[in-house]
Amino acid sequence: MSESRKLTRRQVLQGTAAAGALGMLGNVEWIGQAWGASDKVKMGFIFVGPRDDYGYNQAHFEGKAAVAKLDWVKAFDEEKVPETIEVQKTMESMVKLDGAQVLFPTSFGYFDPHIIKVAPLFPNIQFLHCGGLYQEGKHPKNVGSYFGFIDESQYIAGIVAGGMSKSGKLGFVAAKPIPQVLRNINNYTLGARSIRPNCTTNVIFTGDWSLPVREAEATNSLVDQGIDVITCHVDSPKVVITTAEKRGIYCTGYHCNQSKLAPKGYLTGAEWNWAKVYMDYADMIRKGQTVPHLVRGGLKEGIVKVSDYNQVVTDAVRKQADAAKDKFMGGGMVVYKGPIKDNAGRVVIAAGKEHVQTDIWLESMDWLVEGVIGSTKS
Amino acid sequence: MEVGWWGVLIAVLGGAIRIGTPFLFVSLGECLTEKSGRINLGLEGTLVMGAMTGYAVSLHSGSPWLGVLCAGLAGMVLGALHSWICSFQRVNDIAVGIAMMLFGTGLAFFLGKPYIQPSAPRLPSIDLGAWSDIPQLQAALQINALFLVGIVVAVVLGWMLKNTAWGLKVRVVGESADAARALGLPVDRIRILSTAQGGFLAGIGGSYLSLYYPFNWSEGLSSGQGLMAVALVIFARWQPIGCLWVSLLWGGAAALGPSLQSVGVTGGYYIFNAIPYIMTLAMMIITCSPKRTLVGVPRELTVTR
Amino acid sequence: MPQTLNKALEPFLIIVGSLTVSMVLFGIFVASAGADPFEVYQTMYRAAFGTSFSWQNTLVRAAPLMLTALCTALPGYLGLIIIGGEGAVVMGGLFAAIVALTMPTAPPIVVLTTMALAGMIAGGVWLMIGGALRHYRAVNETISSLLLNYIAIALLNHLVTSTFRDPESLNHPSTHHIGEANMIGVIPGTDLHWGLVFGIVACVIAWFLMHHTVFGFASQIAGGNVRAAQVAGLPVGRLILIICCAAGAAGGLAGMLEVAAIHGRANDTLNANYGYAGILVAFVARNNPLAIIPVAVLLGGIRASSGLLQRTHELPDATVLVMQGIIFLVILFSETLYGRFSRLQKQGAS
Amino acid sequence: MTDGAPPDLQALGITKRFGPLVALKDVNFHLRSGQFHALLGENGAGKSTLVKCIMGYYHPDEGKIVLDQQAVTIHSPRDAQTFGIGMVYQQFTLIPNMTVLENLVISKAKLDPVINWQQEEHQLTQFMDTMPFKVSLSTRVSSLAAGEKQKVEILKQLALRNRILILDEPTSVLTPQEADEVLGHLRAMTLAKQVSVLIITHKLREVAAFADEVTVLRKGQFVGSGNVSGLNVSQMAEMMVGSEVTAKPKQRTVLSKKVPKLVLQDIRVKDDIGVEVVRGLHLTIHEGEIVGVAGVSGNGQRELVEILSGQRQTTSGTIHVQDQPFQPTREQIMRHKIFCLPEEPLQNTCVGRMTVAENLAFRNFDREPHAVGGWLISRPALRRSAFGLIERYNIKPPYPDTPIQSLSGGNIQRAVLARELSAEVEILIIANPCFGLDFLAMEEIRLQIVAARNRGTAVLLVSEDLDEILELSDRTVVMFNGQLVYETTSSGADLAIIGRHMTGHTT
Repeated sequence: MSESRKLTRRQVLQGTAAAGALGMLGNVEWIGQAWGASDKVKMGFIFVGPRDDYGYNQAHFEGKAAVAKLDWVKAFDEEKVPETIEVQKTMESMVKLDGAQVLFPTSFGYFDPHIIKVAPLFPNIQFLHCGGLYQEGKHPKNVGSYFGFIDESQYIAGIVAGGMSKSGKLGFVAAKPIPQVLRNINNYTLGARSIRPNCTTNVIFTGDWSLPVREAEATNSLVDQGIDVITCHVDSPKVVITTAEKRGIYCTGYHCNQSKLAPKGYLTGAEWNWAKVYMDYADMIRKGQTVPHLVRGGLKEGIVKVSDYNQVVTDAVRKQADAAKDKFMGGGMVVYKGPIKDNAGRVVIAAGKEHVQTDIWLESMDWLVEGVIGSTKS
Repeated sequence: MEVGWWGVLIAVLGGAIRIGTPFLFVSLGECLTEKSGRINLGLEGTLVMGAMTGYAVSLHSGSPWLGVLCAGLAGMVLGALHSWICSFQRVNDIAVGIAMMLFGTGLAFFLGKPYIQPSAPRLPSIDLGAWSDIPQLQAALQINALFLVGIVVAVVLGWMLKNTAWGLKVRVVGESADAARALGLPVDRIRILSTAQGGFLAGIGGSYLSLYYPFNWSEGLSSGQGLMAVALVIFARWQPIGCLWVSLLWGGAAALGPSLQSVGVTGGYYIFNAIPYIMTLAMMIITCSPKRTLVGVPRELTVTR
Repeated sequence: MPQTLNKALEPFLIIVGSLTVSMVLFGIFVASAGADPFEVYQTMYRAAFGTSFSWQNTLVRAAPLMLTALCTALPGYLGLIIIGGEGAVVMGGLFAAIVALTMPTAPPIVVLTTMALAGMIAGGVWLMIGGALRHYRAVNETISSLLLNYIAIALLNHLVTSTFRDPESLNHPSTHHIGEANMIGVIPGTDLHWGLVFGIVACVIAWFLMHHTVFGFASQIAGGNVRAAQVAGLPVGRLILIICCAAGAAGGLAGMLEVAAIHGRANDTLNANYGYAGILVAFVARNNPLAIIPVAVLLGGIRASSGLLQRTHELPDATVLVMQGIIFLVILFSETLYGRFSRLQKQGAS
Repeated sequence: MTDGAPPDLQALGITKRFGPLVALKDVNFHLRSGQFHALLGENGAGKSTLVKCIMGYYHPDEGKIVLDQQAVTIHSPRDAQTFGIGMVYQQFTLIPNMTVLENLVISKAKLDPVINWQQEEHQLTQFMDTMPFKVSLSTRVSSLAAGEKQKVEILKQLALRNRILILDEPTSVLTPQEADEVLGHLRAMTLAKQVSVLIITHKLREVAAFADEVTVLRKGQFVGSGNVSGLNVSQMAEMMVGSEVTAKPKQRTVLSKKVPKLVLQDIRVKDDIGVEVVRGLHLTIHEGEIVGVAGVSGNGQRELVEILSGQRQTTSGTIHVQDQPFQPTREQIMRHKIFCLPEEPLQNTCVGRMTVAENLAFRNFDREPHAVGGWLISRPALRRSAFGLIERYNIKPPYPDTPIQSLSGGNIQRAVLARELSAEVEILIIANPCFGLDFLAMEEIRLQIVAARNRGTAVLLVSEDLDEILELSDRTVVMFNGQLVYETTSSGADLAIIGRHMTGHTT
């Protein structure tokens, strides 16, 4: 977390208002009884989909559930809030009607323009958005961002997938060709190719975050094309995982641990650990500490995890995966280290050049690494 | 085994069956309903309710087939409710359909919350492709018994409409409520029964989604299959066998997008994925004409209420 | 005199009665789900109308519904059941954003006017397709407008991820931003954007058009009986096209407002189901544009209350869907009651 | 079919009220076994109500139905069938999209759960052999001619082994020859004591030719009955309408010039299922002339009216009005003053849920004073105009603000007539203007039509009532199979020749 901590410290020095934000929480008039009387911090969580989708929203909901167990926290949530003016009203409503002091709008699309618009109206409320979009000076002071480098877990999953694949062909069912997704696809491929250089990843974009039938169809099409390990980046991986299991191929999970859905084929998976992030925030708030504007981290910080390996994963593959994991944990791993070509043959990272995990350049990724079959064009 | 472009064909074939089956059930249900002179636009809600019920029952009882049955029964209740409300004077069946869609999905989402996470037993599949040594083809021909049931229902429904007392009565009611009344047929009761049976089939279609393919209960499970039923029935000319072909066609068209991407045709996937809708609209434009009424349309449907 | 009183009183009694019955049914439903219906209603009231914020929350949700309800209500005058509001919103928003981007230097008022026009034309043309297919090819307008929704959404997604994509819109493919200067502000003294005013004005104009002009009169004839309209020599096809266009224009305006007042860009959030909710509003309002206004506010209130219901009673989001379904069903059912009261009265009198 | 004589049917002291309205008051009626009995009366006299009481549609408030000296209660039409009573309705109750066979099978009281089509067909073929007339079982009803359909309706009742047949104006859609054929067969069957027939009609010619006995109703009351042999036609007419009404002679003016006003050339039209039903029709109508189009319904008359009223497009051919090509747009309709009075006005030219005032304004709502400035509708002006027309044309009830659908058929007809004749008319298209009207209203409307003709209006009159055509028109043409096959002046008309052409027998 060295990089992000540095960033944080700098922000703290500059962002005085942000520092003041939580300090003032105790004596904000309109909260009335909230802080002093009941001694509970009120936290509102907003989810874009159903809170139990076995995927993105559930991962956040589990984080919320962990925080809600704290006796000095009152956590409440609202599900299926679309990324329209409705989320603005939900945020306002949580503040005005429920007296929320901290808001966690968890969907990426909530940030611009919604949080940006609402946050200035409530300078005493802390808005913490999942997505890592905060930019110093540009965005309201009472906004914070957090995100995890789940692509690190995907890299490990890619190693396992590449090692366990017979055909050397991997599949990836993705929602949209956006940087977050592309980064996962690339890391997965790079992970696989790190131990098996001729591995390929065949990718299908379904076009939206939750389209069960099309996800199943995409999985089947990929299996027909001979892939034998599959993963995905959609809101709810359940369909992809169960379809893969039915077709008798391996899969690696995403968002949550789906090993129960595919006891035979679930090799491993990239999981979030939002509980850790939310607990940390809660702790900071309780202690009256300043909440950093940006919290990011990967395996090392415990924000993301890798599911336990399936017993079918061979020792050799485990060893290779664990080696990479150790390297991440030690902070010495750089995935995007030149030379790296994209799948059109263009050199995107020259030899000798390195882009560390927190490099902002990676967040505008619009290319697929060599070995990926697919295109970012729609 | 390398299949390359053949994979597209296989995927379209497999997809026709996999994706087409729920369409087959809802369109058969809608076909029966419309034959009796009603349009039920609420099959979307029925389908979702069936999916939820099927999944829940399968989970609790351990028997997916019991789930299918209960899904059908749930659909039947919704169908009967729709038709009962419509049997009152001046109540518009299309509007009630939209209300039922809202009510059915709302109820399914409400009651279905506890079933999103658990894994219910899945409906078994039948290997029809064992003769082939191409694994992709084997997989494409690995089908669920419900598809076969659907074919049987299509054939039987077609036969029933032509050769049974019940079928004739349904057709009479759909052709002319006045004539039916003159014959002493209980028009409303026949319509309620037909719509309920249609709901039963649609409920089964829903259970196929949740218990077989894509095998999942979630709130995003249906992508308008129930709504499309009405379009498919027009496409099928109100013939149950036509519903079979049309559903397969739709399934195949819906499988085209992902399968093209799998062989590297990556551009325009939003457009490719909209092909079934474009195809249906195009077919309707081609086959309809203002100069004549469609062959096979139950006349009661053309009566404005 | 008693006759006219009856005429005015009947719809009022029926609507109030239907709402009461729906409330009771929904109360039974939530009670069977383990919640106290009285508390639930109290919460809903607080969330929807209890405070000035609640009112704003409600109204902001009601605004687009007024416009999208017109997508169904206006063709309803011609006896067409069009459910393509969603497509009109999407196309309106998309093209409003696109034209705004072609005029980077124009003053905001010009940009906004052009956007509104572009959105209305795009939405209008989109619904007009359904009307034209109905008239010239006898294609069922309900189904064609439904299919057009899916096609519009596909087109939107395709264009915002390809031709018109702002490369900066990294994780949420969108068009470029139309520029902060071009954004529509809020109604002074409130937190509401001007969409509400547009919605109310559009409904009033639509009502005036349909009930007090020659055009509306002609449309009522055509909608009441096409054959009568033909005998009267009315250009039924043209009426269908114009009305569908006007209906689509309302939806397109809703889409334009989403872009100009909220998002600043066109992206997949335009597909926010306002179109489908609008159908409900139109049916409950029995296609009367003036009735749309209170019905949209009521529905906006129900939707606004969803959040607080979830938070206070831990009821799922689908609760309000069930409530909408019940209200809708009961109100449609009540359609059968019209005329019965006056008939009773007449019989009693004589 | 031959098991015993048909039952003897009596209706005694039947009274039926609908709210305040007394539809039948203490009516007696007796249909003896094997009798051909005619029930006469004007519209609204209570004929339909009476048979509906017999059929079990209505339950009489007082009185009873007696079958073979036993009082019975008939609960429903289905129930009536168990007593051997069947009814043939004025509108066909056959399902057009089904075959004759299917239609006959579904009408059976008890259907086998699975229908053995072979057996059914066999049985019905055998049954058909015992009948005096035949219809092909495998034909789709929609492709049958009207006479054939009527035969199927009758066959249907007979196949059900009904021994008492009630027929509601069975010949209204038939040619005189067809009517004679059908009624002749029925007559023969009554003579053979196979069935009893009760026929509702207003065609005295048929009564005189075929019936044994006649019962006359007027205003819901029994007026009298008697053997046909003992009554002449004028006596029956007097019993029907009472003594106070006689048809007023219609004054005709003769115009010296023959100015063609409406010229149709080689008109071709397709119907809803794409079949060409008007095939190359030529017709010219002159100023101050009524041209009557006779023909059995279903020979393209409806479509002919529809193209002139703008409800249907021609596939080829030209229409000229006063030497100019005509399209039925509002602008041209107004310019040429070509107005239209189609049949079934409520379905064809009114909007039922709109008010009387609004319906009366369909021709001129877009003009001053109804449209202020040409675009703003003035409700007060609409009501003012409506009051004028209501008074002049005696429309009842005289409330401009009631929905027009709540008016009676005659008043709707009057309202439409008021609307179409209120302004100057050059060309008037009329179809079955008196269908379902009572005698007085009929006279009134016919007078109006002739008056318009005398003012110089060119009138095209399409009617299924040959008497009406002969009474009103200057020239009669016969339409058969989409073409005009015969033309005659009304004064020289020979009913037999016209009838032959109506059925396509030209030799």
